[in-house]
Amino acid sequence: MNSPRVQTDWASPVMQARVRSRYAKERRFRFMGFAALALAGAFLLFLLGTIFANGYTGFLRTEVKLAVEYDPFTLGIDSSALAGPGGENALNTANFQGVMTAAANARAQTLGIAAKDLVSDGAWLALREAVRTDPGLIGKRVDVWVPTSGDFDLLGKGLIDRAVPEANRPVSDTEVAAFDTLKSDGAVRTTLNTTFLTMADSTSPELAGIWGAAKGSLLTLIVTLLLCFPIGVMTAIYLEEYAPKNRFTDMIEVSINNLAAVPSIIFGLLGLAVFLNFFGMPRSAPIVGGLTLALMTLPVIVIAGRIAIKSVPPSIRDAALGVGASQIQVVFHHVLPLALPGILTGTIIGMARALGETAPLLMIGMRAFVTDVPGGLTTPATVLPVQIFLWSDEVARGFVEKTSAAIIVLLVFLMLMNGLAIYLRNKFEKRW
Amino acid sequence: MSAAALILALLGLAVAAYLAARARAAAFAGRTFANAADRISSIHSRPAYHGWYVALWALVPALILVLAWSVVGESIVADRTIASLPAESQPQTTLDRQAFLTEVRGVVSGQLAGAFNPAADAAVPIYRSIKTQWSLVIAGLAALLAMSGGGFAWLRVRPHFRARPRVERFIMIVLILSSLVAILTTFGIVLSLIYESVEFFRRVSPIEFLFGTNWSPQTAIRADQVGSSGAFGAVPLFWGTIFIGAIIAMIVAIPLGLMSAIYLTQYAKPKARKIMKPMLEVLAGVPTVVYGYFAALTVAPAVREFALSIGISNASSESALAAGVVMGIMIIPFVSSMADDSITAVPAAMRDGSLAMGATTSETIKRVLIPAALPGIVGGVLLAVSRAIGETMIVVMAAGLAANLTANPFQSVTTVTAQIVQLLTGDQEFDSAKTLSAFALGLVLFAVTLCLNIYALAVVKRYREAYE
Amino acid sequence: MATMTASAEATVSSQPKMTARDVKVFYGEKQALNGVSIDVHTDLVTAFIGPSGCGKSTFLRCLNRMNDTIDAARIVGRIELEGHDIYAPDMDVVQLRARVGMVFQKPNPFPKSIYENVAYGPRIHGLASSKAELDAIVEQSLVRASLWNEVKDRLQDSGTALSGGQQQRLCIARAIAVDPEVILMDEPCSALDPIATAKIEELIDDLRGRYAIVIVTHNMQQAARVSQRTAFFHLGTLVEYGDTAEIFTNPREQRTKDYITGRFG
Amino acid sequence: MATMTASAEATVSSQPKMTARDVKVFYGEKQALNGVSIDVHTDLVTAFIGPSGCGKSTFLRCLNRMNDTIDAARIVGRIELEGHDIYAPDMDVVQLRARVGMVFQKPNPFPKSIYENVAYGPRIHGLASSKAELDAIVEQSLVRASLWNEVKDRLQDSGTALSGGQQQRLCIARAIAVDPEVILMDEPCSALDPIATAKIEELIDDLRGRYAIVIVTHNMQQAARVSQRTAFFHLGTLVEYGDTAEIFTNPREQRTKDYITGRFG
Amino acid sequence: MNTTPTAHTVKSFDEDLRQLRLLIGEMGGLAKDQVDRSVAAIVARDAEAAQAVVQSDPRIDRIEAEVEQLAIATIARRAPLADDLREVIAALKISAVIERIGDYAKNNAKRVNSIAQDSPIRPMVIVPEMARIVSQMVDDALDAYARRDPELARDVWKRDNSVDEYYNSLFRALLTFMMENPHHITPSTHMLFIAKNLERIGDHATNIAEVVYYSATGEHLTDRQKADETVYTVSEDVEGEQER
Amino acid sequence: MNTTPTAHTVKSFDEDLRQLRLLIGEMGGLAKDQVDRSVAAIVARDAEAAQAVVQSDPRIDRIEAEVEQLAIATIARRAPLADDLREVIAALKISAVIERIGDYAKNNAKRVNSIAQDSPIRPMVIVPEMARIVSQMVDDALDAYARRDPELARDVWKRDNSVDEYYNSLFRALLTFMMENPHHITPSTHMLFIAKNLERIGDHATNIAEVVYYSATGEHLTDRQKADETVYTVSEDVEGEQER
Repeated sequence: MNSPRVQTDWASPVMQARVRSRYAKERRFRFMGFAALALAGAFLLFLLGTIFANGYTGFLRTEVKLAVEYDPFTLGIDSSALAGPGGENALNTANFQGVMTAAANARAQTLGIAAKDLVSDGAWLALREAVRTDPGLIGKRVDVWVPTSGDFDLLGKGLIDRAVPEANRPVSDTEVAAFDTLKSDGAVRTTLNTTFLTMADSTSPELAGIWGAAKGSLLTLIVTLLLCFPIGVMTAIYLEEYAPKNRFTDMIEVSINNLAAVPSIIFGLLGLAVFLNFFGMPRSAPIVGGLTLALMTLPVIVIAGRIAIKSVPPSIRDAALGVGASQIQVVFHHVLPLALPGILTGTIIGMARALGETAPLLMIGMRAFVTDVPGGLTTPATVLPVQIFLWSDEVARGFVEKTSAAIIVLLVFLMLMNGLAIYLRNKFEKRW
Repeated sequence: MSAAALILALLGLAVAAYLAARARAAAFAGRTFANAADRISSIHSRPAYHGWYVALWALVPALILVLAWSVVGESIVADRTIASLPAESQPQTTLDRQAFLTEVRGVVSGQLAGAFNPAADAAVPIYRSIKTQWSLVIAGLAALLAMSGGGFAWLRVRPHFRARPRVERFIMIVLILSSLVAILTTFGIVLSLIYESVEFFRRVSPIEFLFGTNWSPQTAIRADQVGSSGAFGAVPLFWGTIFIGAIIAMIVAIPLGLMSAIYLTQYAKPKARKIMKPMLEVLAGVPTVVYGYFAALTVAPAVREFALSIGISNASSESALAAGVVMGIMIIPFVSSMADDSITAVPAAMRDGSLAMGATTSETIKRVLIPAALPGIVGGVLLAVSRAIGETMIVVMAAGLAANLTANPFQSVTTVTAQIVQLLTGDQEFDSAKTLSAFALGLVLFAVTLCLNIYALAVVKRYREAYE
Repeated sequence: MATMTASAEATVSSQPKMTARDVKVFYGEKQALNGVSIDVHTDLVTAFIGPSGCGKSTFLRCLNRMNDTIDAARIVGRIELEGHDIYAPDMDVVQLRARVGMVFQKPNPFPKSIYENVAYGPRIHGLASSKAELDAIVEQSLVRASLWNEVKDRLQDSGTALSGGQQQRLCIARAIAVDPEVILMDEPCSALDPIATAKIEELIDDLRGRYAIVIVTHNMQQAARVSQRTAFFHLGTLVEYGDTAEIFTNPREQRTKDYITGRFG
Repeated sequence: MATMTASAEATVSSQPKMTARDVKVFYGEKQALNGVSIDVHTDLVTAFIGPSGCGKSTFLRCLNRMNDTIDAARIVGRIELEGHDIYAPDMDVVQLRARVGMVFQKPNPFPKSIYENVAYGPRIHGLASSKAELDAIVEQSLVRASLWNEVKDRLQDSGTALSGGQQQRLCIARAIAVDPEVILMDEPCSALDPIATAKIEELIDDLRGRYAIVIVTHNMQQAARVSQRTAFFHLGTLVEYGDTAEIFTNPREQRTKDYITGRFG
Repeated sequence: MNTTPTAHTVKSFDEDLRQLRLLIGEMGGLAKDQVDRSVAAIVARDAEAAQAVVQSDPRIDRIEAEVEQLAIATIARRAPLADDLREVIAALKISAVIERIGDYAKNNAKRVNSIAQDSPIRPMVIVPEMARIVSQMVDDALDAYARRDPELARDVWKRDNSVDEYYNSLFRALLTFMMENPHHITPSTHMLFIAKNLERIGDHATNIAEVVYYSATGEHLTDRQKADETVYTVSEDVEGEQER
Repeated sequence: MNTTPTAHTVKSFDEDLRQLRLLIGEMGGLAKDQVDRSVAAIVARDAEAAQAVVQSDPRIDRIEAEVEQLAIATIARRAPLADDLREVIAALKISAVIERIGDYAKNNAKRVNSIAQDSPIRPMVIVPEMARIVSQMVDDALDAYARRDPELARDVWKRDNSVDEYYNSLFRALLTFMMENPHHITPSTHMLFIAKNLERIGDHATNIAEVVYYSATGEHLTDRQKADETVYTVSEDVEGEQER
């Protein structure tokens, strides 16, 4: 053995300096970590802030007060026709557009602008709803609040910069003046945009709604959930509890692990090639979207399920086997109940991912312009994220706020799902 | 009788079979025994298993029959109906035949008041009767199967009969079938991509595709148009993909993600961690389309402004930098959570060991934790790269479509995924090289990510096993 | 040397409860056990000792086929429970494990109530035809496991809320509840402190006579304390098997002697 | 009773290496230690024994401020290393831990080569000015930890590839490499089999005299074997502290006697 | 200190210790009985009774072997510590002492034949009294052991002096007696040995008391006895000086 | 079996055992020395030498206490098993026996005063020879212990008979001598006791041999000795019958 070293002199200046520099490094490193996290947080806040600032106006709309005469002649119906079984049909065939145009023209002329610049193309729908609730309106002349045109809507929300030279902005000086007149008359107001949450897509931003896309998402996710939850859980159970170590099992494992990391667009190509081209399923249908997303979500659920099952300590299995439970009993009496919170958490996260997924659905045509709320699994539909994508491509300035508003809706759903997942995870985290 | 009703009836039958068999088994299980060992050795399975056994025998074969019928039944009925029509009123072409059947079914289901085609109108009663006949036959067969299956099983209910292993074997088969879905999906992907790609490579040489530097997949409007079959050199796409996904995004994501994970796991107090971790999860939960929108709407113009301000005149509004940075931010939580997992997988004992030697926390991290977690972190980064190059929406919305081969981050580049979306949206003709090229691109993308994934997962797995 | 175990000796049933003959175990290519032959008697506690990796746990797990759950394990030789080959095709492994109970190294109660922990075995085997009967089984098992007094007022509490030693006794109660003939214990005290260990040892002593007990331990003192028969394993071989007092005061084999006296080379 | 430790007694340095006076530890509301006073001498191995949760490990971790890593822990009282309060503001925890080394319950070598494991401490503290010097430190530490002969031909192999007992000796070598004055061992053998345990015990005996060694164990026999001083803790209180032979053959306190003779009530 | 300690958690350990104590009790009872019976045979000059004593001795030897085995087994199986360990060691030592007491009794019994053939010898009247004291000492020492009573042990240990005094007076008487008549020499010689044996039995009872005291308290009586040893030595010396 | 066993992994355990053996060796050497010196003093009628022997005895007692403490500490600290345990127990028993040998030597030495005052007695010539044999037995028994040699132990054990024969002849000679002249009675009585003590020392050497044999082999010589015990008893009886 070597001669014993001299005891380290910790108080020597060299050592002291060394320790000081080590502590300085420590502080720097710690700051870097904090800075990274802070940067990520700042970005998130910026992102959410931007979206919200752009989007909250999407839930509002500007309305203008017009004196409308429900002229039975122009409408082509009278109040008696609305009573009885044929009433609905009569209402649908009535010429509310005409009444609206008349009222709008009258007002627009006083302002020196075109009627289409004053009111929205779909403003007549408001009249129809009014008559539906009160058939007695026919033949009367009343003041009605109707949605303004897209440009006036933006003016109403102050989203148009009046300082910009006339040539570079969508509204002319005349229109601005007209709007100001209306405003000083108290004939414009800003209210909650109900159509946004109840209607489907439209070419006019002030009429476009997300309910169609939301229902499309819902239908798609139902298909996805029904398919991938049972299959995913069963696969996870098989792989984790029973699968013997062999080539076949390895193949399944590699498949699943790889599928989880395959770009989502590839699943879109699969859906396109197999479901649409090979099986001839209908384009743009929630069932195809659901199937495609199910294949994409399946590995997520399998992996989450396997992790949850694996985290059940083997000692529990030994214990059950030790008192004479069969392999199946072990799983269904002990492992599965204990793993369920984890599996559910994984499933919710998988579904949240599916809800936010866009690319594969583009491939199978769920970017169709659908103005109707989808009724079933095979009718053409779109989904929220695709709707966002479509609107983001629109040139009309009004769609910017719609896009952001749709994003807010989507994010709210995602937050709810993720929040539920986090809640589940925290509540059931590691009890053994 | 409709399939749904039939299935309901079968389920009812199965429930009855279960209850009956369980009661029968309970009768002999109710005897008293001197001790537990006697009981265990003289009665094999608990009554419920006998019940399940009989119920499954009653249900499953019949159910398979009914399901098979619901798949092929319609076409059988249709064939029969058409065959029984007079020859002259039979539809000739496939298209005719389909229109004909649609009308018939419409009338039968009551959606149509009447058919436009008189022949179809005439076929309606025939269709109805054939369908009823067959449904009855199938219902009868199903009942027979259920009865005989259930009866067979019923006779086997004995104290010593091993019902449990048989029921369990059935469950096992169902489990195995479920796990086949994953393999089928993989095969589906591979086969469909290869099938369409082969079509593509018949038209365009693979060499040109893989090594060509000119990408302009404009298709001919008319088949006889000369010289406008498009150029399919995908190198600019590959470069754009790598430039955005593997370079710019990673420059952003790796340091930020790694340092975030380190701060979270090693420095943050539990309370702070409780707030910060969900924050990263929120970042991870934001859909890519939102990032894309953000990149296009906010970041890209800002980048362009910045580029112009530093004197880069050819800055595009759809720049590689904008897409790359936003993608990097999107990947931060992914890198951070992989790194977090890897670092927490390093046993706490190692950290204690190092601290007990008098190392500072950062020394412990840099010299012990990171080296120990390195395989896991590297695996995580590779997975992140794989994810970045497969990411679609951000690049579709922010990177643009210009297939430039440039290293200037302020210029517009395009990526494989962006091109796939571009090529496959709108009208699709499955015989044009343009459409098919999307599948070739998909194949390349799949192959590359597959290799990355398998390698990364193997690395991560080996790493995990080291600490189990 | 046999004086002190005279009483135990006297009651040895002539018929062993379990017999193992020339049992070999292979894990893939590796041979983990080279032909072990042993008899296990009711009325006696049999201890398996030996260094890590000597095969004692492997052999224990052969006795109730817990090795079945390991794919690569292959077992050769014959193990009989009351004369029946437990590896015969007609032997149902579930029934076997009900008859040959097991207690593990780490206490592993189910994360359920104490009551449910004990009631689980009787439930799956259908040993109780009524709630009252089940209650009786649970009480009796807990009493036998010397746990009743400590838990009788909180049977609905979770089994995992008990202390380590109590958990292990709960696991023993759970094993007892299906009224097994043999109880295998795999280092049941290695995760416990001396106090809990002493209580388990005392319990093992109480249970002797009712069940054939086999205990694996790497604590030689423990084997000396609780067992009447000791088997010393080394490198997969059964080196010596005999009366515990004899093994610990006057072993016949040099390897046994070196091991128990702490001469590990 | 002191005959057999006479040689150890004779060499006790008059000045204790570490002294603890009335040390109390609180975890949040809970008081884990009620006023412990103890001296630790170089040349002596001091063992802490007692049932689970008696505070022995908690106290050990006070001696090198490893409890600092637990946020909720609060320490009252005075602990001195060579007369300096280790909880004083001017005491640098990095240096303290270099002077008071620690070995843990589970062997925890870094996943690096054997060489790097041992070189880690000298590197971070800058104890070697050249590669040759570092090599010398590594060799010397491994020699002292009785591991050199087993690993000298494979210093570049991973430390985690060693057996459990070797890993633990590697951890001891790692602790030795910074030439500490005190080595704390927290149940260093509880994860090891009897053979590895015996080797560690032999090593502890070898190291005695060069380092003040404090060992926590819940194996009473082990305390009896390796230590010259034994402290018995119970419910956070130091019940008895004295000569090991005396404690184990003729304890003064009834609680000590009851515990070591296995009367746990 | 002489209260029964609380039970061990592992009750079979208590069982082992109880067994050990029972064996010692049985052995001590036998030995005391041997002493009593041998003295009775000497007094009654009853060769048959003496023969019975000789034949009983192997039982004591057997029990001693049993105690030793049980003690070793107990150490091996229980690894006893503190007073448990002292108790086991005490049992081991006491059994050896008792065996020796039995030997002395046997040796005395063997001498009955030789004594019986001659006429009774006068100084013998002291023997029963001496025997009574010695026997009582043995009894009390065993009692002290059974009850873990250090005070009784100390008491026994103090009584040794009186035995020595008896022995000295007997020794003097016998020497005188022998000188009176050469025919007295053979029986008197045996009587001398008998007296010496009784004295030794008393010593051994004292030994037991010392062991009991140590086992119960962890402290030695010996230390103080060494201070007292002069007494003992004087007593021996008295015997020697008597001759001068 | 008499090879040195391999070392313990924990070397301080070996150290403890070695220490124990050293103490026994030292104690045995002292005792043998005491025996030799006491006999020499008797032969030389040297009261001062005798006094020196008496004064050395406490050293043996001290070592015995040391052995006991070390044995107890070793059991407490090492929890020895198998032959280690037997060895510690053997040390404990042997030390008690050696202490007794020392006592006998001391007792003999004390008698030198009484003998020296009278004229030399004839039968004493046998004593040195007997002492030589006995001393050799003690020596060999300790040797057997030190070398863990069961064969040597068995050899010692067999030699006991010859000591008995010497004793018997001395006994007869002394009786005759006493009858010759009443003045011979006192020194002869002491001589008788000396002879008896030497005989007892021989017995004790035999005891040591038995213990060594058991410690080394785990088997008892006693069993066979019990068959042989008649020899022993006969020898005692011879002594008695001689008188008849």
